[in-house]
Order: sequence, then C-alpha cells, then structure tokens
Amino acid sequence: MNKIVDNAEIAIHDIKDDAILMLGGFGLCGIPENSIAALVKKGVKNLTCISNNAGVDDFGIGLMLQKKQVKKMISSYVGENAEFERQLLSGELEVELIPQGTLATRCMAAGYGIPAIFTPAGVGTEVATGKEVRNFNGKDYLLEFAFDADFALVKAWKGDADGNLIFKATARNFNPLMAMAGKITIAEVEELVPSGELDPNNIHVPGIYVHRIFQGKNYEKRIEQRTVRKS
Amino acid sequence: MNKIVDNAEIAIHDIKDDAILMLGGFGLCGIPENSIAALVKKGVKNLTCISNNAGVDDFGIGLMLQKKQVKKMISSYVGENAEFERQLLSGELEVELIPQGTLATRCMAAGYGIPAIFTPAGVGTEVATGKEVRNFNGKDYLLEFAFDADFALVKAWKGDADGNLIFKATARNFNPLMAMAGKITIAEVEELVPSGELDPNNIHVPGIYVHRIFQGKNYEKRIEQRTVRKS
Amino acid sequence: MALTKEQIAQRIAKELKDGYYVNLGIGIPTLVANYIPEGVNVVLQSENGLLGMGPFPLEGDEDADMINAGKQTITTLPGSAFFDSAMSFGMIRAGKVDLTVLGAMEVSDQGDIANWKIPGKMVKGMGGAMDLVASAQNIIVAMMHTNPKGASKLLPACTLPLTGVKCIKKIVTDIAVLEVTPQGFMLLERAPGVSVEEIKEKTTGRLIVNGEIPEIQFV
Amino acid sequence: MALTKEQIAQRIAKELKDGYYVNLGIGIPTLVANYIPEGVNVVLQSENGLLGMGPFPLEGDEDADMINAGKQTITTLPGSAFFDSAMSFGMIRAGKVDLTVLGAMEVSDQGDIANWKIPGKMVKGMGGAMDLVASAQNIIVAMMHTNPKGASKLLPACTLPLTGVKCIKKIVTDIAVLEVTPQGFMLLERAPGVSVEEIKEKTTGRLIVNGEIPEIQFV
Repeated sequence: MNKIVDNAEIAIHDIKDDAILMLGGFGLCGIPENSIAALVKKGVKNLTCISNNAGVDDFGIGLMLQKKQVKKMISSYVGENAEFERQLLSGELEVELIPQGTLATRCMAAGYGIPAIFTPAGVGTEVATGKEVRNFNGKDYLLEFAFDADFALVKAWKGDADGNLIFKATARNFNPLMAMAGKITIAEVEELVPSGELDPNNIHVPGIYVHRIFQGKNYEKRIEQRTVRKS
Repeated sequence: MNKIVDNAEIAIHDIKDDAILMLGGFGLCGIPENSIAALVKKGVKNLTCISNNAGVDDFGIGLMLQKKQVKKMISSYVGENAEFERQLLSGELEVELIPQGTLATRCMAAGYGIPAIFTPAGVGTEVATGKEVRNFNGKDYLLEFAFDADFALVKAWKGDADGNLIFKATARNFNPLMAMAGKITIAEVEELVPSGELDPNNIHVPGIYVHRIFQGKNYEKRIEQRTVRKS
Repeated sequence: MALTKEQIAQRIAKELKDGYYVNLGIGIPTLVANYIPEGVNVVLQSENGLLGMGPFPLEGDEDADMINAGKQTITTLPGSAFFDSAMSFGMIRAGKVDLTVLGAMEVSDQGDIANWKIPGKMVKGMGGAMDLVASAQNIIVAMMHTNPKGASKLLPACTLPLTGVKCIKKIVTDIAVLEVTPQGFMLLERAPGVSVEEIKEKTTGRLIVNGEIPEIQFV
Repeated sequence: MALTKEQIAQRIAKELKDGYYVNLGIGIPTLVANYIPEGVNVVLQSENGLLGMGPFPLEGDEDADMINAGKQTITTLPGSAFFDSAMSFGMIRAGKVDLTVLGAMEVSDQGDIANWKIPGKMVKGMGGAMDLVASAQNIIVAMMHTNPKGASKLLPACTLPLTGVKCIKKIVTDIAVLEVTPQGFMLLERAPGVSVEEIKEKTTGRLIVNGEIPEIQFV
C-alpha cells in the first residue's frame, strides 16, 4: 500500500466539479501551494472551499477565484483581494462566514467522529440565525456540526512514506485539523522522508489520516504582512 | 509568576477532602507516582478520582484505596486489585464505568471549553440509561458532558519552567487531556528543564494549561504485564 | 476437528488487506498479528495511543512507557506514531480503522454483541470495547462457538448486558465462519471435518445454510 | 487632551498582571505589548496557534512560517509553544486566557460589542473575534470614544450587527476609562485635561459618574 504519489497533478486527479474541499493554511501561511496550482491547471469548477481565508489576488485560493472555479467559500475572514469582492458583489460567488474557532472545531469534530459540538461563539449574533441554542451551566451555546468534505488539501513541513505529518511553527494552523477531517486527505510536504525517520513522539498527524502524500516543489511561501523592527 | 514548586507535597497542598481529581495514566503506565504518594501521605479522604484505571493493590491509585481515601472512581476498566473489589462489594466504594473513548473525549471537551459532545459509544447499552440520544445522519449518538474536575494530576516526560509538557511513547495516554481539563493542573516530570530548552514545535501541552510543575523523583515505573519474545 | 485458538487467528488473518489499519483486541485477536499474510502490510493500532505496534520486546528491552491496550510491553515499527487517547478514539470513531477484531461472550443474529459484563460477577469495565463496536465499520468477532458449559454463544438475542447493537459483521469460531445478515447468521465455512449438522446444533440464533459449505482454508 | 493610540495602549498595559496569558487584537491592542510594566511577565497568545509571541523580527530574519493572527511576521520567546487552531480556540473557550484586548466599532452600556460588519460595506468576516468575546472572562476594548464623524461609540444599544453580547468588562478610549456595570458605563478615569462634561457629551449610553473622577496615570 503506497501513499506516495509523484506530484500534485496525480494527487488531485479524482477531484471533480462540485467537490467540497478543505484547504489548510492561515492567510498565505502553510497553504498547499502545489495542490492549488494543480487544481487551477485542471480547471475543475463549482468548488466549495472550506478555508480560513481566500488568498490574495495572485496567490493562494485567489488563483482559483481568478479562474472562477469556486462556487462557495466557507471562511472566517476573506476579501483581501479585489476579484473576490467583485465576484461576491456580482453574486457569482457565495460566502459563508463563520467564527474562526467554530471553523477549527468543526474540522476537529469531523476528524474525531463527533457529529456535533457546542460553542458559545456567535450566540446572540446573526451567526446564530437558524441554529439550535442550548444552555449548559447558565451559559448559552450554539450547536455546530462537523464538516463533511470530500477532500482535504494540506501542506506539511515533513512527512514520511506512511503519511505521518509534522508542521512547522504557525504554518500548523488548520492543516492538521483538516488533514484529519477529509474523506480523502492529500498532503504535500516540504520534505518527504522514508518510513521511520520521523520521531514517533513528535508526529502531529498520524498517517492513518493521510491517503496521499507527495514531495512539493518550488515553494514560494509568500509573506502577506512583512513586518520588521529596527535592530 | 513561578510555576515550579519544590515537590509533590507542596504541589498538592490545597487538595482537600471531597475533591474531584483527574489522574493521568493507562494501567500503571504514565501515572503521577509522586503526587499519588503525597496524597496518601496527606491522607485526604472522600476523593472522586477520574482515571482510566484504579491501579493494582500496592501501586498507583491502589495505594489510595488501601487507605480508603477514595469515595468514587470514574473509570473505564478497574478491579485489577483485591482491595478494590472488596470495597466495591461492601459498598464502601462507588464506581462509575464509562467507555474509554468517552472518558478521553469528556476530558478533551473540558480542556477545549466544549460543554458537551456526542458519541456513539454505549448507544443501546446500559451506559445509555438516562442519557439523551440524538440521531445525526442516520446514526444514534449519546450526549456526554465535559468533566468538571478540581485538580488534574499528570505525569510528563519533560517539562519546562513555563509548564510546557512533552510525554513519552504510550505514557502519553490520558495525561495531556487531563492536563488541559483540570481547573488546577499539577504536572510532575521526569526531567524539568529551563524555559526555552524544549522545541516549541514538539510541545504536547502548552504551559497555559499547567499551573504547577515539579521535578519528580524515585520513579518506579512498574510494568504491569511484562511480555517478551524469544530472540 | 475444531480449530485451535491459533487457527482461529490464522483464519481471521486471511481477512487482512494490504494497507489496512487494524485494531486487535485482547486474547485470540492478539494472535492474528502472528499470521499476517506475505506481501500484506497492515498497521496495528493500539487504542491507548499508538499506530505501528510491533512485536513484544526481547528480554531486557522492555520499556514501561511502551505498552499496548492489554498493558503488555511492546515495541514499535518504523513509521509509528504516538498520540493521546482522545485522538486514538477519534480515529476509531471517524472510521479510519479498517478492521477491528475482538472477542465476545455472546453475539446475536442481528449482530449485537455482549462481552463486558456478567451480572453477579465482579465487573471490571468495558474499556474501549463500546467505542470500538459503536464506531468500526468492519468488525470480526473471534470466539469459541459455545461456552465452557457447551451452550451456544450465537443466539437469537444476547442474554448478557450489551456492548453494542447491530455492529458485528463476521464471526470466526472454532467450528465455523459466519456472516451476520439481515436474515441471521449466514454460514460461510466450516472447520475441517466439522459437519453442518454440528454447527446447526451449536447455533441457537437463526442460521442460514445455502448449498455446499466449504471447509476453512488457511492459506 | 485626548490620548494618542500609544497612550491608550500604555494605559491598558497597566491592567496586566504577572503571569497573565494575554490575547491582543489587531490595531491599538497590538501596541499594548510595547508597554508591559517592568517586573510583569505576560505570555502573548496568537490565536492562529502560538503562545509566547515575541517582537517583530529583525530585517532579514522574517520567516513565512512564523506569523501572528494579523498575518504579520513575528518571533517567539523562550518557552513558546505552537499548536493547531482548534487547541488555540480550545484554550480560549476554556477560559485559560486571562485578558483579551480588542478594538470595537460600538459598545453598548450592557457590554455588547459590534466590531465586524457594516451593512452595505464589503464584509470581510469575524475571524476569531466572536470566539474571543464569547469565551474570555476579562475583555478590555481599546477604541476612540467617537467615530470619525464625531458620533459616540458608547451607546445604549449597538446599531451595527453584534459580535457578542454582554461580554465587555472595561473600555479604554482616547478620553476615558470606563467599566461596564449593570447600571451602565461607570466612569473610572478621564484623560488629562478632559472634562467629565466632554465625556458625558460624547457618551450616548448610560453613564455613571460617582464623585471626583481622577485623571489617567500612566505609571
């Protein structure tokens, strides 16, 4: 049973129009650059993308927006790009905004086989519209459901032949959660190592959750807000 | 703000009669040996202990049972010791048996601020008695509540001055979950290192969850089922 | 002739497919690991928090921090990973484990299982069994066909407190291999030399016998 | 004279206590990190998945994998830890973060806050703000007392879509420090040279003024 595939094109070969995708990353940090490029090349349409953000005009999910491949975004914060705004205002693109912690926890619930959880985020706001409210110990919570995504596309720092993944610094963000949540999980890694080279004590996502893995290439790793201090 | 305390006696100084405790470990693997010894020495009574198992006659929670300090055990598997059985049959000890995954997830829920979760474990069995059953996508689940424990006593492999914890191999088990779930979390570690010596990428429990930490001593690390193969 | 425990495990091992993640319970199920077919790579999960469980350690190599769900000292194989018990049961609930093998005291012809409690006897607890049977897609029970008193363990309904309902897919006993179907236990194979009549006698639940029943093959 | 943004941050920094875990929002709240009092050790949480956030990197040391919740390049301090976003909001929901500082468009005298959406304008989303305000025990809002048109941002009820209800405990504006009480905004301090009358004029919500109101001190 070999999980290693040669490249992103092969890894995403069976992603079809109308698929529901999860894409890891926070802003442009830790996004699956290779898989996104392959999706753009393949030209699949009508995608639902669950991703905390929607990239910028010429990078990340923004590249898929440019080609009008996205039908719906499920995110906590979007609109860092002009094309996104244009499509949203023209009605070409649907957007569902949900709190960031709710987004993360709905991913985790999927990966943990928990169909629904309760969170206080959004109680009393328009996010609560149509949702079940329940009081526990004097505090109100919303019932939120686990996501059900066809594919999860994640980017890790290191991965091995068994699909075990390790993420680096804050590029971890949503990646492990989505890796655990996808019905089929595709991981691209900066460094693919043979089985047994990663310390089993330091694995962030055990390989059981990962179906395909490939050595990524040409990472740009663009910085969205370069901020420095004087020495 | 110093989280380091000198020893187990100081760490548990404010655990009083009737407290609800979580104790990490699976069988005798990864149990907080020093904290248990200090509890025995202190002689606090009427304790409720949330712990996957109850130790053996002369080790682990068994030591607290010998001194009749435990009012109630909440566990998934118990009775590896005679004194436990005697107290249970005589009505001195109350036991609530819950599925192992439910136990783990109710700890996690507490550490994640989720008041309740749904799990299929126990549906249709006596574990479901009195519990709310809810159907999601054609499958029945039980509503299970987050634990509410006064103290969590855990054992880690390495810890630093900020309370960050790393566990070793299968001694991880319930320890990180309970560390995150306790209102006050007391961690004993095999190796206490200065701030900055642990790789921030490999932390299992971030220090924000840990209130007191101390260098454990005289670890016996008893093996319950020594099993070997012929060379 | 009835199968030995080793032979039950050997027969179950034929159900393993390359790439499977497998959880083996205590007792006969543990023995399945000894018969994994050539060319089939499976990864063993231990629900206390390990994927990639290896054989028992050599004498002197035991590590108190490295045990399986049966609390036995074990080793790990290359590619293994440790995790906490919430993630362990998370992957079980999420259906990531391809096959679960466990023992039973009773199985009903609707696939209910009882294996954790005998009223009147000291109850030790269900451990992870209820989570496993409620979550796994593919569960095989490994057990003797009858209890020590000779009474059938394949029943119209379980008499002991249940561990899970309508969850068992297949049963391998010392005399038969059976599938749980909506119509009851479907007899698939019989132990070498054991007659269909004997299996009928020892099965109290609904038993379906369609045509010739082949003998169990081990290879 | 009204406080500068830096001075608002400086005043809020006085609320920090040794050992606090603190989440600072984007804008004025970020500046609070520059005024942490001597001898007070606080740990900064960034909700994308970091405890122990340090200052911005020196030029050339930027790491694309090391950013804060505002997507700015940052560094870490000794004792830091990385984790995923579910754990990050887990610790927030579980009340482990001692103090949250964030900006607002409007605050009501019951402690409601609106800071994520202006109807008719492009909506970018709430990010983690709804989680933070619904979970934190201790929330301080840092904002100007009035909007650019001069209208009060401290209202009897928010007019914009809410981010959270009855959650704000304290407000530090350019002219005042206020506590949210069951009776409304309790005026605690005023900016140096700013009169109570001016604060009254610029506060539409219920304002409570008890006795002499001291000027804000920065040390």
